[in-house]
Amino acid sequence: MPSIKTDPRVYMIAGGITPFKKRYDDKDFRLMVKEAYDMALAEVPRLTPDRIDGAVGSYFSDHFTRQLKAASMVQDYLGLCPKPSKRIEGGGATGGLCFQSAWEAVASGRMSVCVAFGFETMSRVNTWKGNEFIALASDTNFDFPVGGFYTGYYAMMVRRHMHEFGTTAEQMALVSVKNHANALYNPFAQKPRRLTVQEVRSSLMVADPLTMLDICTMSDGAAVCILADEKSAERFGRDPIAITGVGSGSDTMRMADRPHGKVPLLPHERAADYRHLKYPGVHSFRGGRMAAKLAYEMAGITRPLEELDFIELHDAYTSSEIQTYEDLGLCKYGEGGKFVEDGHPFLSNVDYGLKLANPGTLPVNPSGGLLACGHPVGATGLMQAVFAYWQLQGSIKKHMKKETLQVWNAKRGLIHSHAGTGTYITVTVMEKP
Amino acid sequence: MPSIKTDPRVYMIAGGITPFKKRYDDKDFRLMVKEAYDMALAEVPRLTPDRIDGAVGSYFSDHFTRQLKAASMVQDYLGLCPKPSKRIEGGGATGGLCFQSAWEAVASGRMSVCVAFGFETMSRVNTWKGNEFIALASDTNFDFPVGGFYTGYYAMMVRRHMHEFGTTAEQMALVSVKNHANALYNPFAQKPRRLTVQEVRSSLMVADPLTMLDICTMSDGAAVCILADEKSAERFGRDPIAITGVGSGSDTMRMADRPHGKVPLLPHERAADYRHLKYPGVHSFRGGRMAAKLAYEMAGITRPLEELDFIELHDAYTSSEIQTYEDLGLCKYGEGGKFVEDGHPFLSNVDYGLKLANPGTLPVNPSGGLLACGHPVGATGLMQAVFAYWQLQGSIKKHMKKETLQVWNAKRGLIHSHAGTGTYITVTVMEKP
Amino acid sequence: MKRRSRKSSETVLYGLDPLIIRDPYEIVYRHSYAQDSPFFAGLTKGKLLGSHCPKCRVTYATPRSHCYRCGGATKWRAIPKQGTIHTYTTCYYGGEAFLDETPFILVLVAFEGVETLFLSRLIGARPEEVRIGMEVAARFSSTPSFRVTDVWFEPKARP
Amino acid sequence: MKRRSRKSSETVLYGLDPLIIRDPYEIVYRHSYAQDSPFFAGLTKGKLLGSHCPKCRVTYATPRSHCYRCGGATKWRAIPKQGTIHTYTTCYYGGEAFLDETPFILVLVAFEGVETLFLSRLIGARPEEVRIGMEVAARFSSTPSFRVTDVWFEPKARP
Ligand SMILES: [Zn+2]
Ligand SMILES: [Zn+2]
Repeated sequence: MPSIKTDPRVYMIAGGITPFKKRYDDKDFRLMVKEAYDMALAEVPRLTPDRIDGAVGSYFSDHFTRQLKAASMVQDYLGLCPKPSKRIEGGGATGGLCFQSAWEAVASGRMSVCVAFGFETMSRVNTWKGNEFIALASDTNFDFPVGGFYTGYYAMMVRRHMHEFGTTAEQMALVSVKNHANALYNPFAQKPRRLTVQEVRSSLMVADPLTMLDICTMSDGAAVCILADEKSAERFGRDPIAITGVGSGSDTMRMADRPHGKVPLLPHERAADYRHLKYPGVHSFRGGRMAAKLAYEMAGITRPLEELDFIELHDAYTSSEIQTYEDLGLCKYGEGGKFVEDGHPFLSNVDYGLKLANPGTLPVNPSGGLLACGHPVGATGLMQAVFAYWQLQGSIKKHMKKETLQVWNAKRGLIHSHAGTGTYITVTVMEKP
Repeated sequence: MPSIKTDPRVYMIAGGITPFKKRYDDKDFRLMVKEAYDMALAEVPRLTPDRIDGAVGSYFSDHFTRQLKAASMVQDYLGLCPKPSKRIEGGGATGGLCFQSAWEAVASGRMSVCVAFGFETMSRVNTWKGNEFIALASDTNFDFPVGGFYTGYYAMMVRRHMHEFGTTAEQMALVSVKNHANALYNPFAQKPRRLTVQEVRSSLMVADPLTMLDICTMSDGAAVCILADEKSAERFGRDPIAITGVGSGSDTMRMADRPHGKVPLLPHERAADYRHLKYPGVHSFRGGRMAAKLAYEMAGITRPLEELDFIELHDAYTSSEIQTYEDLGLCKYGEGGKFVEDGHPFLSNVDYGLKLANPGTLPVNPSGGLLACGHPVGATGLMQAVFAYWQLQGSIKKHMKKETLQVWNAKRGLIHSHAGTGTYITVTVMEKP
Repeated sequence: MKRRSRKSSETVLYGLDPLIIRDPYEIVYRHSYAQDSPFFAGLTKGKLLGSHCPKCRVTYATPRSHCYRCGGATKWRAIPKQGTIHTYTTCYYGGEAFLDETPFILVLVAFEGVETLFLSRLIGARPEEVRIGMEVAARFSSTPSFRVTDVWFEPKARP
Repeated sequence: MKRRSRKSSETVLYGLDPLIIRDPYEIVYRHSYAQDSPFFAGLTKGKLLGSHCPKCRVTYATPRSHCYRCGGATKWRAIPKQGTIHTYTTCYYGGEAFLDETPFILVLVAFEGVETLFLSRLIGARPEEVRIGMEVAARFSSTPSFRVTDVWFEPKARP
C-alpha cells in the first residue's frame, strides 16, 4: 500500500438524482440519468460540456437492464461521446465503486472533470424474478440452487450475530423505524412511513427474523455526481466538497467460505476487545472493515464516532445497518444492537415516537437510507454521495424543501456501499474543505 | 483536460495468459484466471500476496458467464479477499478498460500494486446464441430486432469505407492472411493457419463482404496483468515496462446516429487532408481517434508511424483493423487498404506467401490478433498487454519457444481495445523504461 | 417443507467427466418503450417519426428525445418515407433469434434534410441489386408487432 | 428474403401510453461443473467431498480446488456426513424459481475438523425446532439431479 497521498485533492462539484420509485414506465434508464445529470449541471452553470473530460457509469446487471453494454447508451444520450467512458459493476456496491472510480480518474491526473452516473430499472420484471436475478449474484453452483434468496442469506448472518452478541429483532426494528421516519422529510424517498417496532415485527415474515419492513425495496432511479480536481473545482464549483478518503474491501462469494481469524483493528480498538471473537464468520463484514480502515487512514480519522458528523450507509437490511456500525468502528463488534437502542444513530430533532437515551450522537441514514429511499442498485451509492454533498454544503433545505434532515454544522460525512453478503464494500469520506 | 502528467509512472511488472481455446470444459472461469495469475506471479517471486493492494476484474456479460457478480468469485478464488476489487465492463473493450482502470488505481496513489484480471467463458452456449448475446449489446429497441448481428453492422461500416475510399475485400483478406500466419508462431493462439487471399474470400460468406475468415471467433480464456508504481516496480519487478500513455473514447450506441463533422486531427495531420470527408459517418471510429489522441498526448507521440515499434490492435474483423490504422494515424483516413497492401503492418521475417513492397514498417498484431488468437472478451485487452509486455522485454522467445514474432529492438508499443461498432475504444502506450 | 422442485430432477446430462448439464434460463420482461413510445405507435399508423431539435435545427431519423448536441428536449417530427441507401449488407448468418430468417438485407437509410440514419431491412431486392445511393421507400406492417420491424424498406417503384 | 419472424407478430401488449410489451428471453446453457465435477459426482454416490490443503492443513467443506490461504492446489477429501447447525433461517418467500417451495429452511452446517461451512436445506424439522448447535446428518437423493440439492440435511436421529 502506498504512503497516504491526498494531493491532488478531488472534489465533488455537483450532484443530481431522480426520485426513486417503484416504477418509471414513462422514462427509460437513459432519460432517468439525463434528468439527474441536468439537475447536476444546473448547479454548475459555468461548466460547459467541453470542460467535461469523461464519465464512469454504473448499473448492476444485464438481466435487469434487458440491454447489454447499456452504459454506452447513457454516455450517448448525455451527449458525452466521444469522451472516455466505462462501466463499473460490483453487485450492490456498484454505485459506491463508480464514485471511487471517478475519484481515481481525477486523482490519477487523467481527467480534470469526470461525471459518475448510475441507474437501475428494476421494474421490468416482477419482484420475485428480481429477487431471483439478485440471487444469481450468489454462487450459481452451490448457493443459488438451494433456494437462492439474499434475504435468506442475511437472515442467517444476523441469526448468528444474535447468537454471538445477543442482538435482538427489536433492535433491528428500531433501524426500520428510524430510516422510514427520516424519509418523511426527504421528497426523493420511495417509502417514507411512520412506524412502530411492533409494526415492523408484525409485518410479513420474509426470512426469519427479517420481515418485509426489515428489507429495502426494488426501485427505478438514477443519480449523477460530478467530480473535479482542485483547479476545476475552484473554477466551476459553487460550493465544492472534498473527497478525503476512499477505501474498499471484498469477501468470498459464498458465506460458507468465510474464515475465522482475528479482527483487523482500527486505531481506537485493542486486540483485547476481541479476545474470544472468531472473525468475521458469517456475522460480520470483513470487507466493510477493510474499506473503513483504508478510508480512515487516507482521511486521517482515528476516532470515527467523534470525527464523523453523519453517515449514509447501505441498509439493504436493518440487520446489515447494525452490523455495519461495528465494521465502521462506531462501536465495538457486538455492540451494534445497543448502539441503535441507545439512540446514537437517530436524528435528535425528529420525533420517532420512541424514548431514546442519547439521540443524535452520530446520525446514520438521515436521508432514510435504502430502506426508505429505495435501492435502484447502480444509482444507490451515488445517491448517498448526493445526500452527503447536500449535508456538507448545508443545502438540505434548498433541495428537500424542509431542513429537518440537515445535520447542523456537518463538516465530515461518510458514505458506504455494499454488495451481497459483503462481497464488495466501499467507504468514502467527504469533507467541507 | 488536465495538463499532461506522467508522474508517478506506472509499470507493468508481470503478465500471464491461458491459451485461448474454443472451449475449456474442465476449467471454469475462476480456474482459468488462477492459471494466468500463477503464471504472472511466477515472474515476480519477490511479490508476496501481502504486497498486492487490490484488483480490478473484467468480463463482458452476465449472459455468457451464467453468473452475476462473477468477478467477486475470481477475487475470492485468487485468495485476494478482503482487498479492494471491482469489475470493469465496456463490451469488446472490457479488457482494455480494465487495464487502464488498474493504471488509474496506481497512478492515483491509491494502490502500489494492482492486479488486473479478465476472462470470458463463451463456450457455454452455441455460437449463434453467443452472437445473439453480443447483438443484445446493440440497441435492443432499434437495432437488435432488425436482425441484430454485429458482423452485419461491421459489414455495413466497411461497405461505406469501400464506397468512400475504394478499399477492397482483397485488402481486408490480407489482414486475415497476416494475422493467421503470425499466429503459427504463437503457442497461445486458437486458430493459427496459413491462408491465401483467395481462401479468405472463398470461405463462407457471413455478411457481405465479410467471410468467416474475416471474423474473429468466440473463445474461452483468461489473462492477468500486474501493475505497480515506480518503487514497487523496482522492488518486485524483474524487467518492468512503463505505461506512458492511456487514452479512451466512445461513440453513440447506434451506428445510425453517428454524426458528420470534422476529423479531430493528430499532430502530423492537416485539416486540408480531409477537406471533403464527412467524419466519422459509419466508416470510421471516432472513439478510436479520441483514444489515440489522448494516449499520444500523454506519451508525447507526434508521429505514430515512426515512433511506435509495434501495435496489438482489436481486429475483431479484418475491416476494423484497416479502419483502425487510420484512426491511429498510421496513415491518412482512406489509405488503410493501401497501408496493408504495401505490407507495412506485416512482419518482415515471416513468409506469408505474398509479395510485399514494404514489409515490417510497423508490425500490427504480430501475435495473430483476435482473428487468430481468439477473443474471450474480458481477457482480450489484457492478452494484448501481455503480448506487448513480452515484446518490450524482448522475452517472446522465452514465452513462445520461438523468436519469430519478436520485433527486434522494440522500445515502444501500442495496444488497442474496441467495443461494438466503436462504442468504447482504448489506446495504451507501453515503453521500455 | 418440500425438499426440492420436481423440475430439477429432470436434469439433462451432456457429459460426465467433467460433469456437464443442460441449464435453461428464462426471463419474461414487461418492457416499456417509455419516451420512445410515440415512434412505435407511429409505425402502426404508417408514420416514421424522428426527433427535431428546434435550437440546433437538426432532425434525427432514429428518435432521441434529447439532442446530443445541445442536450435540449427534441420534438417529434415526421421524416420522409423515402430515402436512399447509405450502406448495406446481406446477412447469411445471424444471432440465433434470426437464423431462420437468413439471408436478409440490412440497410442504413439516409433521408433528405435529416442528419442521422435509420437501420432497417430491405425487402424486394436481390443482394446483388442493392447499391449505395439506391432509392428506397418505407413500408409498414398492417398487423403490427409493436417492434421496430413494423417498418421496412423496399426499392422505390420505378416510375 | 423473409421480412420478419412469425413470433414477433404475436406481441402481447401490457400498455399503450407508454407502450409496454411482453418481451420474453430464453437461454439454454451447456453448463460444466469443470474442476468441481467430482463433488457433484460424489453426491450421486452418497459422498460429501470437500477440499483439503496439505500445506495449510485446512479442510474446506464447500469445495475449492485451490486454497485461499496459500494459493496451492487442494486434494479431494470426504468430510463428515454429520455436523451441527452454525446458523439458519426459514424462508417464507424467495426468488421466483423457488417460490413454490416455500417455506423452506436454509442452514449453514459446521463439521468437526473442517474450517468452512456448507449451505444446504434442512428437512424434517419445523421452523421453531431449529437451533444453532443442533446436530444434523446429510441425506442424499436416490434420483440425482446433478445439482447441489442432491444432498440435504435432517435432524440427527435420536438414539
Ligand atoms: Zn440541439
Ligand atoms: Zn493452503
